Amino acid sequence: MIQLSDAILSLVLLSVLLSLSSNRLMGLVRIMAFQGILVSLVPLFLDQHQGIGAGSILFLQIMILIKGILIPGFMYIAVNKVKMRTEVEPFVGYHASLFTGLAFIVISAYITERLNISLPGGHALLLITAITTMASGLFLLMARRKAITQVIGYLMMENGIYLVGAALAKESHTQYVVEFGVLLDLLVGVMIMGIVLHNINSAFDDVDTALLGRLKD
Amino acid sequence: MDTFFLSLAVIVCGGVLPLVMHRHFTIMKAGCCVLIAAGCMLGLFDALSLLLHPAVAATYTLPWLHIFTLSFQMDSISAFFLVPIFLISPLAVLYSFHYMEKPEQSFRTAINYFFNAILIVSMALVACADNIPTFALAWEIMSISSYFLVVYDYQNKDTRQAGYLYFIFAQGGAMFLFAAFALIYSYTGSFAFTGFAAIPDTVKLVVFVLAFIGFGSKAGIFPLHIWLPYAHPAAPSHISAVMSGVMIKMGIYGIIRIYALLAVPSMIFGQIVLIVGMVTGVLGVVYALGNQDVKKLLAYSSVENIGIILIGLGVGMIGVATGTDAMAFFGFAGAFMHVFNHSIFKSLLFMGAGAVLHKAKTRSIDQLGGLLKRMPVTGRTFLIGSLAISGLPPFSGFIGEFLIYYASFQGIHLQRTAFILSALAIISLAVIGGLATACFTKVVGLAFLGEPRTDKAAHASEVGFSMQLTMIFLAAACLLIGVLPEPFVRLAFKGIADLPLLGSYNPDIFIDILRNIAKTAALFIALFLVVSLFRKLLYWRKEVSAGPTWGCGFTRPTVRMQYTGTSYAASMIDFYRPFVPVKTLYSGIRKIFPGQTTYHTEVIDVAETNMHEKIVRPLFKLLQMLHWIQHGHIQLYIGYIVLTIVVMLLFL
Amino acid sequence: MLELVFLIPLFAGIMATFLPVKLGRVILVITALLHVQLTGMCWLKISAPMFDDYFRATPEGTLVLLVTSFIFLFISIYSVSYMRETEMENEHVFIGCMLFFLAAMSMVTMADHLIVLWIAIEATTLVSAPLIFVHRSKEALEATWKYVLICSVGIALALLGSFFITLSMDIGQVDVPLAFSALQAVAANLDPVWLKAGFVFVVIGYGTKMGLAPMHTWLPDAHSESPSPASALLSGALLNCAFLGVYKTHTLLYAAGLGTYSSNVLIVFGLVSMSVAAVFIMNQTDYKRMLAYSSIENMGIIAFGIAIGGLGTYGAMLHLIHHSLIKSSLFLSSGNILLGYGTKLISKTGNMAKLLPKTFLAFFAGFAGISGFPPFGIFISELLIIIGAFRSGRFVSIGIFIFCLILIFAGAARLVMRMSFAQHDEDILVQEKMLRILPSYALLLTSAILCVWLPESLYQTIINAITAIGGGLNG
Amino acid sequence: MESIVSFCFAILAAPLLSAIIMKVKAYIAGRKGPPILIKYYTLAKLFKKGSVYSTSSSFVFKLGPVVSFCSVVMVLLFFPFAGIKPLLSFHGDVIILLYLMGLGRFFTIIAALDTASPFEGMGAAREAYFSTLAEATLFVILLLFYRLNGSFSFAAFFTGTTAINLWSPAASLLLLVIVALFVVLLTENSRVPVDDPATHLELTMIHEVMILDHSGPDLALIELGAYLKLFFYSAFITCLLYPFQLDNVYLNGLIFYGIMGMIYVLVGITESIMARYKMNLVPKFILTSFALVFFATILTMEFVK
Repeated sequence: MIQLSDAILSLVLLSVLLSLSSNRLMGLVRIMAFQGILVSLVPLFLDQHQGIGAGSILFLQIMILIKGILIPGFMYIAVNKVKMRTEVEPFVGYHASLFTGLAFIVISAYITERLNISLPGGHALLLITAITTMASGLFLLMARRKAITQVIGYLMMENGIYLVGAALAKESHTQYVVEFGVLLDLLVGVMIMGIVLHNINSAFDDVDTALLGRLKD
Repeated sequence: MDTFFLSLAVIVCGGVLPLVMHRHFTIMKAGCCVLIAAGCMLGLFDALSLLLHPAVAATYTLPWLHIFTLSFQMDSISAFFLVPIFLISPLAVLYSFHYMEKPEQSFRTAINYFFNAILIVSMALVACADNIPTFALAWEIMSISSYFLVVYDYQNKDTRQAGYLYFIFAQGGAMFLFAAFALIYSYTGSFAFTGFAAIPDTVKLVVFVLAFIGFGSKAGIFPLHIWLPYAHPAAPSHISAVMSGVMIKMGIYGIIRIYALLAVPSMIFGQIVLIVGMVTGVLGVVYALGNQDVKKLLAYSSVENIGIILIGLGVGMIGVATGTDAMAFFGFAGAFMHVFNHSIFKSLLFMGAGAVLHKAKTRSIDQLGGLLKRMPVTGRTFLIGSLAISGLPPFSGFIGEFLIYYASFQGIHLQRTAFILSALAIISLAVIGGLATACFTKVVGLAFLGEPRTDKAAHASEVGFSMQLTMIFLAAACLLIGVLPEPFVRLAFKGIADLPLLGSYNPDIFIDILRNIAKTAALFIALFLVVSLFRKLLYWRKEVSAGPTWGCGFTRPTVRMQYTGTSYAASMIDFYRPFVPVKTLYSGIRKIFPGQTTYHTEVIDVAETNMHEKIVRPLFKLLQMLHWIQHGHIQLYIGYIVLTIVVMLLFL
Repeated sequence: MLELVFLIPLFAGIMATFLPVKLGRVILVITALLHVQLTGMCWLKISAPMFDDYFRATPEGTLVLLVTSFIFLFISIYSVSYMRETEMENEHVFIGCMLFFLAAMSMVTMADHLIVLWIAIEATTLVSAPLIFVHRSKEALEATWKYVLICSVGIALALLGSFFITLSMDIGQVDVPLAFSALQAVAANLDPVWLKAGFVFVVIGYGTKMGLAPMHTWLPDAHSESPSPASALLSGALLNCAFLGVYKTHTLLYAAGLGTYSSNVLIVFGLVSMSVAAVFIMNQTDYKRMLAYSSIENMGIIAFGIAIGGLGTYGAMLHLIHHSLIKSSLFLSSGNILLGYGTKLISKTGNMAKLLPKTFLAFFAGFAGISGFPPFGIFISELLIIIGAFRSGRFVSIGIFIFCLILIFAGAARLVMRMSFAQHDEDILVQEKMLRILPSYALLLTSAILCVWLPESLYQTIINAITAIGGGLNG
Repeated sequence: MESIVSFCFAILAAPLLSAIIMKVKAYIAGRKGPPILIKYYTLAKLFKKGSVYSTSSSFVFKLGPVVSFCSVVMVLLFFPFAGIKPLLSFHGDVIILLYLMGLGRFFTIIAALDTASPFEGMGAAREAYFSTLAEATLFVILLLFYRLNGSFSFAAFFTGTTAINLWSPAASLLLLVIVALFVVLLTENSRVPVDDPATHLELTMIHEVMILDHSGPDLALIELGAYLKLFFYSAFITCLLYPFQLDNVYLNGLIFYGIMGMIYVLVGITESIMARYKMNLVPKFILTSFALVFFATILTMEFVK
C-alpha cells in the first residue's frame, strides 16, 4: 500500500509541475481535475486511515465528485463561456516556472528534513508534496496574469493544504460533517469566483488582471 | 460641592436653551446670557467662599462605567482657577449679546452659545478633576467644544485652517497627557491623583516633561504656540477672550497641578519651566511686536504672558528646590496673580479688538487709526488694557509682575545656577516689559490714535451697549487691582495655600510692601490730578487753537503718510533677527515710468516654519512615497501575504 | 436552541432571494428584529446549543454577536431606504445576501470547533462578495475579485494553521475534541512549536480578513466600492468576526504559556496596521477609502490592545464595541453623502454643514468619536489601551501607537473638515431622509450612552471574555 | 523737613544744571553761550503761552506731558539726594519707580503717535526701541545692587551704613556700573551720541521729534520733566561716586551737587567731542552697557559667597 500511496503522491507532484509549465488554459483545467481526484484518493492509502467505514467511502465519493468533476467542470464552463484567449500569459516564463517548481520540491524536502517531526507513518513524501503543492499554488497566484489561472492557483494551494491535513491529522479528528463543510466552501468559492469572472469579462472584455488595477492610492 | 454642580447645571441649561429657542433670536441670547451669568455667579460665589474660608477641600465622587470613578475635588488651587473661569466667561457671553447680531444665523449662534456653555463647564471640571479619567474626560470635552467655537465662521478658509491647526495641537497635546498619566498609572496602579508622589524620581521627570508638553501645547509655550496666532483671530472675539483669557490658563493649571501632585523638590523642574518661560515670553512679545493683525498680535501677547507666568512658576519651583521659602511663595503667588490679571486684561483687549473688527471690518493695524474719537469707550478701555498688559502701574498687570520680580530677587542671594537663573528671569522680565510697552504703544498709537488710514476705519462707530459695559467693567477691574491690590494678592496667597512643598511662609512683610505700592499708586494718581489741575490753571483764559499737525515743512501731508505698524516695529524686529526672520515681498521698479509697485513684509514665526519645513513636509513626503504600497496589483498583494509568512516563520 | 441564531437568517435569506423585493425588505427588517431577540436570549443564556461539539456561546462570541446583531438592525432599516433611493438592480439578491451574511457571521460568533469556525469565516467571505459587486461597475468588480481572492487565499492559510494546531495536539498526546473550549483546558500539553506555527498561519489567515496590514490590501477597495450599508456591515461586523478567530487562538496560546509570543506578534501586526492606515489616511482622496483605512487602524488598535493584556484588553474589547457602532454609523452617513454629492471624491464634496446638516452632524460626531473624543466610547478605550501599554512596559510600541494616532487624526481631520466646511457651489442630488439619518444617530447615541452607562451584564460579559487572557482591571 | 527741602531743591536745581551742559558746549565751541538761567526763562515763557493742538490729536495728546512729568516727579520723591532720606521709601520701590517711568514713556510715545505725523511716529519707534534696551541694563544694575547690599529701594542703596558706593569692597564692579549708567543716562535723556537734541533735521531726532507738536505749558511740562529725568540719572551716578557722609547736611549737599555738576560737565564734554552715532549703531552702544553690568553681575559670584 505504501508504494501505491507514493506513486499517487508522485503523480500529484507531476501534476503540479505540469501545471506550472502548461501554457493552455484548458490544459490547466484538465490537470486540476486530475490533481483533484488524486488528492482525494490520498487518504485512502494512508496508514492511519485503517478502518475505512461507510462514512469515509461516501465522503470519498463526494470529494471526488466535487474536486475532480464539479469544480473543474465549472471552470471548464467558465473558460468556454467567457471565450477568453487560451494563452495562460505568465509574468514568469514557463521554463522559469518549472525550475521554480523544482526548487520548491528541493526546499520542501529540506523543510521536511528540518522539521523532523514524528509523522504518523513517516510520510516524508506526503509532506514534501503538500508543501510543494501549496507553494506552487501561491506561485501561480502571483506569477500569472489571467484571473482564471489565479483561481487554479488557489485550488492548488487548497489541495496542498488538504494534503497537509491528511498527512498530519489523526483520523480521530476527522469529522466528515466538518470536512464536507470545508469542501462546500471551496465549491461555493469557486462558483462565486466564476460568477465574478464572468462579470469581469463582460465588463472589461477580458479577464487580464492587469486591467484590475484601478483601485489604488 | 453641591453649589458648584448646581452652577454647572445652570450653565448647561443656559447652553441648551438657545438650541431649543433659536427661532427667537433676541430672547434666546438674553436667556442664555442670564442663565450663564447666573450659573457663573453661583460658581464664583462657591469658589470665592472656599478660597476665603479655607475648609477641608470639598470632594465628590461618582462611580463610572464600573472601573472608574468620576472624582472631583475643589482645593485652593482649583478654586483660584475657577475664579477667572466664572468671572470672564459670563462677561464674554454678555459681550456677545451685541457682538452676535445676525438673526439670519440664529441657529449657528445658538450652537455657538451651546458650545460656549460646554466650554465653561468643561473648564470648571478640569479645574476640579481629581483623578486621571475625570481629568482626561474634562480635558477632551474642553478641547472639542473650543474647537467648535473656533470654527464658528467656517466659510472662511483661514478659519478652517486655524481650526484644523488647533484641533491637531489639542489632540496631540492630549495624547502626551494621556502618556504622562499612563506612565504614572504604570507605577501606581491606581487612577487616583493622590498616589503620584510615590513614583520614582527619574520617572517623575519623564512624567513632568510629557505633561509639560501636553499642557504646554494648550497653554502655548514656545514652540507649541503656533496654533494660537491662528485660532484666536479666527474665533469670534468673545470666544478669543475666553480662550486666551481663561482656556489657555488651564494648561498652566495642569502644569501647576502635576507639579503639586508629583511633589518633588527638584531643581530640574524649575529649570525647565523657567527657561521655557523666558524663551516663550521674549519671543512671544517680539512676534507680537512684529504682527500687524490686532488679534494675532494679542494672541502672541498671550504667548508672552504665558511666558511670564511660567517664569513665575519656574522661579517658584527653584525656590522650592533651594529651600528659599520666600522665593517659592512669591514665585507661585506671582504666577497665580498674573493668571488672574491676564485673564482680565487679555479678555478686555480681545473684546476691544473684537469691537474694532466689528465696526471697522479689519484687523490690520496698518488700516486703522483715529478710532479713539470714533469709538470713545472702546478706545479708552483698550488703552487701559494696554497699560495693564504692559505691566505699568497703577494698573493690574504690574502687581503680578512685581510679585514675580520680588520672588526672583529673593533668588539673587543664591549660588551658581539658581543665581544665574534668577538673574536671567529678572532680565527677561525687564526685556519683556519693555517690549510689551513698545508693542502696545504700537497698537494704541496706530490703531486708535492719529488719523484713520482707510475709509473703513474712518466710518467706524461705537459698539453696542452690552459690549461697552463689559469692557468698562474689565477696565475698571484693571485699575482697581492696580490701586487696591491687597485683597487680590491675598486671594492669590490663598490660592497657593494647598500647594505642597511650600512650607509655611508668612507673607506679612510683603503685605506691607503691597500697601506701600498701593499708596504709591494712589500718590501717583493724586499727583496726576494735581498736575492736571495745574495744567488747567495754566490754560485758564488762554487762547487754545486747533490746526493741522506740523508736517516738518511738508505742506500737504496725507493720512497715508502716517507711520505704519510695520515700520514702527521694523528696527526692533531687526534686533532679534535670527529668531524673527522677516519675509519681504517687493515687486521692485522695472520700467522707466514705474507703475504701481507693492511692498509687503511679514514676520515669520521660526517655530512654525521650522515645524513645517523640518518635520511636517518631510513626513508628508515620506508618507506620499509609501503610497505605492497600495498599487492595485493583486499578484503583489498575495506576495505581501507570502512575504509575511516567510518573515513570521523566520522569527518563529 | 442556539443554532437558531444563524439558521433563521439563513432561511429568511433563502426566502428573500426568491420572494418579491417588497416582501424581501419586510423580511429583512423582521429578521433583524428577530435576530436581536435571539441574540438577547443567547446573551442571557436562555438557549443552549444543540450541537455542542461545534457551537458554544462563549462570552467573547456573545459580545461580537451582540454588536453584530445590534448594528445589523439599524443597517437593515437604513438599507431599506437606501435601496429605495438607489433603485438597485438585483435587490432581492442583495437582501438575501445580507441575511446570509448575518447568518454566517452569527455562526462565526457561535463556532467553537476550529474547522467550523474556519468554515463560517470563509462563508462570510463568499456570501458578502455579492454585496460588494451589486452595482456591477468596473471598480466594484475589481474590488470583489480582490476581496474574494485575497481573503480566500488568506483564509486557506488559516485552515493550514488550524491543521497545525491539530498536529500540536497529536504531538502533545492530547485527545480532546477539536474545539477551542476543550483545547483551552489542556493547552499546557500542546506542542509549543506547532502551536506557534499554527498561530502564525491563523493570524495571517484571519488577519487577512480582519484587515491587519500587510494583508489588508483588499479592505479599502471592498469597503469603498460596496454600497454603504454593505460597507457598514463589512466594517462594523465582519472585521470583528475575523478578529474573533484571532482572539480565540491567542487565548489558546495564552493558556499554553505562549502568551508573550502571540502578544508580540499581535503588537507588531497592530502597529503595522496603524502605520499603514496613517500613510493612507493622510492625503486620501476618497472618503470611503478613508473610512476603510480607519477600520484598518482600529483593527490594529484592537489587536494591539488585546496583546498588551490587563487594562488594555478591556480597552480593546470596549474599542471593538464602539468602533463597530461608530464606524458603521460613519459608513451609513457616507452613503448619504454619496447620494447627496454623487461622488466619493473628497475634493468634489464640501459645505456639508450647510447642504446636508443632519448628515453632517452624524458624520462629524462619528469622526469625533472615532478620533477619541468624549462623549463617545473610543475615548475611554484608547485611554485604557494607552494606560495598559504603559503598565506592561511597552514604551516603544506605545510611542509608535500614539504617533500613529496623532498622524491619523491629523490626516482625517483635514479631510473631514474639508468635506464639512469647504466651499461647494453645486446643488445636492438627493436630499436627506430621516430614515437614512436616524440609524446613524441611533448607533452614535448608543456609543455615547455606553460611554456614560455600561449595563452590568454587558460589563460582566466583557470581563468574562477577557479573563481567559489575563485581561482585566488588575493587570 | 530736610527731605522736603531736598526734594524741592532738586526740582528747582534741575533746569539750572541742564543749562550747564549748554554752557560747556558753548565754551568748548568757543562761544559765550546762553545765560545760565536760560532754562528758567524758557519755562517761564512757555508757561505763559497758549497752545495749538493738531486736529488729529485726542485727549491722549494732552495726557502725555502730564503723565510723563508726574512719573519723573514720583521718582524724585523716592530718591535720596546727598544722603538725605527721601520723602518716601519702602522695600521694593525701585521696581515700581522704573515702571512708572515706563508709564511716562508709554504716554510720551502714544502722545507722539496721536499727532498722525510720520516724523513723530519715527521718533516714537526709536524711543520705544532704545528704552527697552536701556531698561534691561537698569534692571541688571538693580539686581547687582540687590546682591551687593540686599536692599531693594533707592534709599537703602545709597543711605545708611551699607550704602553702595565706590569705596565699598565691590568697587571694581561699580566702576563698570558707573560707565554703564552713564551710557543709560545718555540714552534715556536723548543726548549725543544717541540722539542730538540740537539737530535741525527731524528725521534724525528721537526725543525732540516726538514733542514737535506740543506747545505752551504742555511743552513746558515736558521740558521740565526732561530736566528732572536727567537730574535723576546724574544723581544716581553721583550716589555711586559720593564717597562719604559728613555730619553736616549742608556740606554733604555741597559735595553732592558739586559732583552732579561735574557729571553735567562731562555730558557737555561728551556732546562736544562726539558725533551722533548712526541710528543702527545705537543699539550696540546700549548693549555695551548691558554687557558691562551683566559681566559685573556674573563677577559677583566671586565677591559674594
